[in-house]
Amino acid sequence: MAVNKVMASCDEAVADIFDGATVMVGGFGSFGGLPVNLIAALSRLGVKNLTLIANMGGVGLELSKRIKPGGYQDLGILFEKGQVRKFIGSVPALGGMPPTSPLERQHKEGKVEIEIVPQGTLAERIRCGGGGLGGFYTPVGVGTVVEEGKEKKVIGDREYILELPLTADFALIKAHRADHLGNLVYHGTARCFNPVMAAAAGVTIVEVDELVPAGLLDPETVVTPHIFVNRIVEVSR
Amino acid sequence: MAVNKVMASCDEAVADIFDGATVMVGGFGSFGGLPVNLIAALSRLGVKNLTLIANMGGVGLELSKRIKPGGYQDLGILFEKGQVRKFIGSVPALGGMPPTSPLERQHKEGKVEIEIVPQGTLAERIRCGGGGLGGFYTPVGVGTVVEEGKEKKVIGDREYILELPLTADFALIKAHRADHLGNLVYHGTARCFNPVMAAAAGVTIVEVDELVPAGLLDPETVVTPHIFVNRIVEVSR
Amino acid sequence: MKARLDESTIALRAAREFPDGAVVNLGYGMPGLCANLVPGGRAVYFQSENGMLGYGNLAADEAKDYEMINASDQPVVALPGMCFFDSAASFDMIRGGHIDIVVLGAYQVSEKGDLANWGRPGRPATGMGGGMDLAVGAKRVIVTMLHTTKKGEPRVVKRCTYPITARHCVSLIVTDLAVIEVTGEGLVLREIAPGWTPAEVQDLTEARLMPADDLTEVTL
Amino acid sequence: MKARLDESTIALRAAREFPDGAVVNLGYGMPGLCANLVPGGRAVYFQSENGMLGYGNLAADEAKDYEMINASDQPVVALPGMCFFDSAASFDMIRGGHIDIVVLGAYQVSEKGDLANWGRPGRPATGMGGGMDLAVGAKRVIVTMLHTTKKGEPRVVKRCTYPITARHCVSLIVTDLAVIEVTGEGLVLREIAPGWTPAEVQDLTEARLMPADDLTEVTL
Repeated sequence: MAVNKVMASCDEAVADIFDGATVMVGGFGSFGGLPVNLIAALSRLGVKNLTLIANMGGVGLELSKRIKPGGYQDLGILFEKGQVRKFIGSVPALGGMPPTSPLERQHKEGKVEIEIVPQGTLAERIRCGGGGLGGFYTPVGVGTVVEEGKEKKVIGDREYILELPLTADFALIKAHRADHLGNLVYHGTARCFNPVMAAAAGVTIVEVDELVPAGLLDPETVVTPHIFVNRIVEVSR
Repeated sequence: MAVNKVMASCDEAVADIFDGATVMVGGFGSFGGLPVNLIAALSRLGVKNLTLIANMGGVGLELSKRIKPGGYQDLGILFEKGQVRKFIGSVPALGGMPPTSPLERQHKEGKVEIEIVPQGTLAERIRCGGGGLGGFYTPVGVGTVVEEGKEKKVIGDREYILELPLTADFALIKAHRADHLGNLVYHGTARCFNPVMAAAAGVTIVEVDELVPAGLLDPETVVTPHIFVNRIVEVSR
Repeated sequence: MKARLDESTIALRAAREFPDGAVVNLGYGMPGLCANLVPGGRAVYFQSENGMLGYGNLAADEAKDYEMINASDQPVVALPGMCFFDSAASFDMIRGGHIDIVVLGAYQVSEKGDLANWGRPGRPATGMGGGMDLAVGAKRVIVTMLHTTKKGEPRVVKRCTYPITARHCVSLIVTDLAVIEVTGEGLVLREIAPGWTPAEVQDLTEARLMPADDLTEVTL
Repeated sequence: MKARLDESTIALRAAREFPDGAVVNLGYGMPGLCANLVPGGRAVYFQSENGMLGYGNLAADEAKDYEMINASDQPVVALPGMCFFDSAASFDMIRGGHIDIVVLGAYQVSEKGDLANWGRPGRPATGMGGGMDLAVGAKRVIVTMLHTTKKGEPRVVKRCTYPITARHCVSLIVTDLAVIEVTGEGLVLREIAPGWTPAEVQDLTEARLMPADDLTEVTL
């Protein structure tokens, strides 16, 4: 008998995320592909000292209300509540915005540590973690602050730096549809970091627009195979 | 105006493969996913001193006629004609068969050099080549002949060996359908090595069961984006 | 000569090790038979390294589709919820520890759980295929093999003389004579073929076997 | 004050560099405008690092779909033959040299083609996004930016004082005053905004500019 992965609510799905956990959060920016309902549930859960691995640090509810009436439920809300100890990602805060994002403020106050990683290196480090590799050499970051403290090696006639894998206790991701086994398909640019994170976490939790019986997704189109998915919440929109 | 990538025949598509070229060939074994018509065209072309990168070395026409009336058009036919100088792959010859495959005979006679690579490492080295990485550390092969001559490193509490990227002048691959731009979808287990090789060669040549106008493939289902494909031949079956 | 278990029975015994919900990869040859022998009531998801997850039984001859084959080139039956992926993604799955069990054939297994299953002396052109990745990456490695070679030489040995696939990787050995567990203390003889004694099996084994306190006949 | 080119004109000039069949990535901000400004008769395939290839114009407000956005969070229009992929595949494309041209914004470009486009002094929490990967991986890097800061400080400099994105990567700089080519011999002033003289542009430039023999007005 297949395990039941379907959860009744996002709150149920994130209930065992613990103080000090490392959590990957899918998506790209503040929009499509971001598991906003799982993020909101994690905020309600109130756990602290999290290490977050995500592409962007988010804008937060307060600041985003100036842009959109209801505001964004992006990663910013976790910084607003002081739940995060460390952020690993490619855009903690947008340079083009005033330095008022919750992450940037918390960082200034010394409450959040930041590890900045080029976006492609971030994707590859996560893939590396999910794929059991020990690390990889990339030319990206050579001659910049990114190379500081890292091993460098010349291979062929080019200089590379060694980057190490990333894994997490939990991944919160967003997909378009899941079948009951946990196979996932995405929609448009909402794919982004979600598939790589699904494979790199101990427990992967997905929110989907629609849940369908196994066999209703075309096997040729499945992007994330079900073995990477532990919990599914349907959040109709 | 989009470039015309559609070729009239496999012979036309492979015509500029040159003596001494490095050629990746997709597929897995002797069946589905193998670009048999492009292989046959390469055999007819008669170029020599090729370096072949492929999962398996093939059985060849002569030997396979004992299994199937018409025989297989697998990589073996290139070894039968003495066109290959070096083979890089995970299964040059099957240990369970008598030592009579064309590759194994040519190797015994000192005419073909062999580099044996674990299958996952082969896939990853090719992906690495297509993705511009300098190399990666894998735990696979530690404590075996595969580690000989390679750099070893302990990362965390585990031992890894450094593996380097593979690229090629040409890749011959098989897909199910292409659109006129060169976007590809595959069918079943015929996907295998084809998508990774498509990205790692200077010129990628694909044979497909069916060619359709751009826009007729669901954008969510495209596996190989068109920028990796240079030439398309429709081979109806 | 006493009867030994046949290949189907060996595979049937190995398949009993698959827990409900397990993700399992089956190696070349005898292990492939396990696909048809999953104990009733258990959902097992078979992964094949050529890029497929969730296939069913080996296909009957008349239903063969050569774009639906396992890594042993055997056509298999589609099941609801299955999916396909490329070789790089497949080995990320394998290397990344996402496969619960792999069943592999072997030439030799050592008392330390070293596996030799790909190369043979005098055959430098044979390759390991996905065997090394699977032996290193799967959470549990089960070997199915005949207990001795055709010439009667032991395959469960002190040290492998054939080329190594991976060190310290095998958990359980299922042969036509015995079921042997690889432990930190050595090889434990857990089950034995009907009509055989531990001493008779030890005579055909180079490594020392420690009969388990609860040693039984092979149970299916 | 003399007129300078506006952002649309800078983007239009940059888009003239896209040859037929080019694969192009557009960076954050001004470069995004290039999507709507491709010269007629040319097929250009826009890649966006969040995982999309072959999109069309920026979408009109009423057609916005937030699961169809470029890497600047701007909704775009679907085109036949487009496709989607994940972030790892997207950066394989970028790092692997499969992008012909990237157009990036910048804080500073040095006379050696060093690019500084992500960090600002006193803002340690800003990040480079995909900028480093793009600057290293694309075959040709075009920068679009204003020639000077709001305070009138030059952005085309001898050495970057802002954090570096990548060394020796920029091929062409398009500003509101000039089109400058980065060569092994230094910066060549190729085109100049209408009404401006080379000396006037040099005055607003820290690095030395070598006026080309065939220096022209900016041509669109």
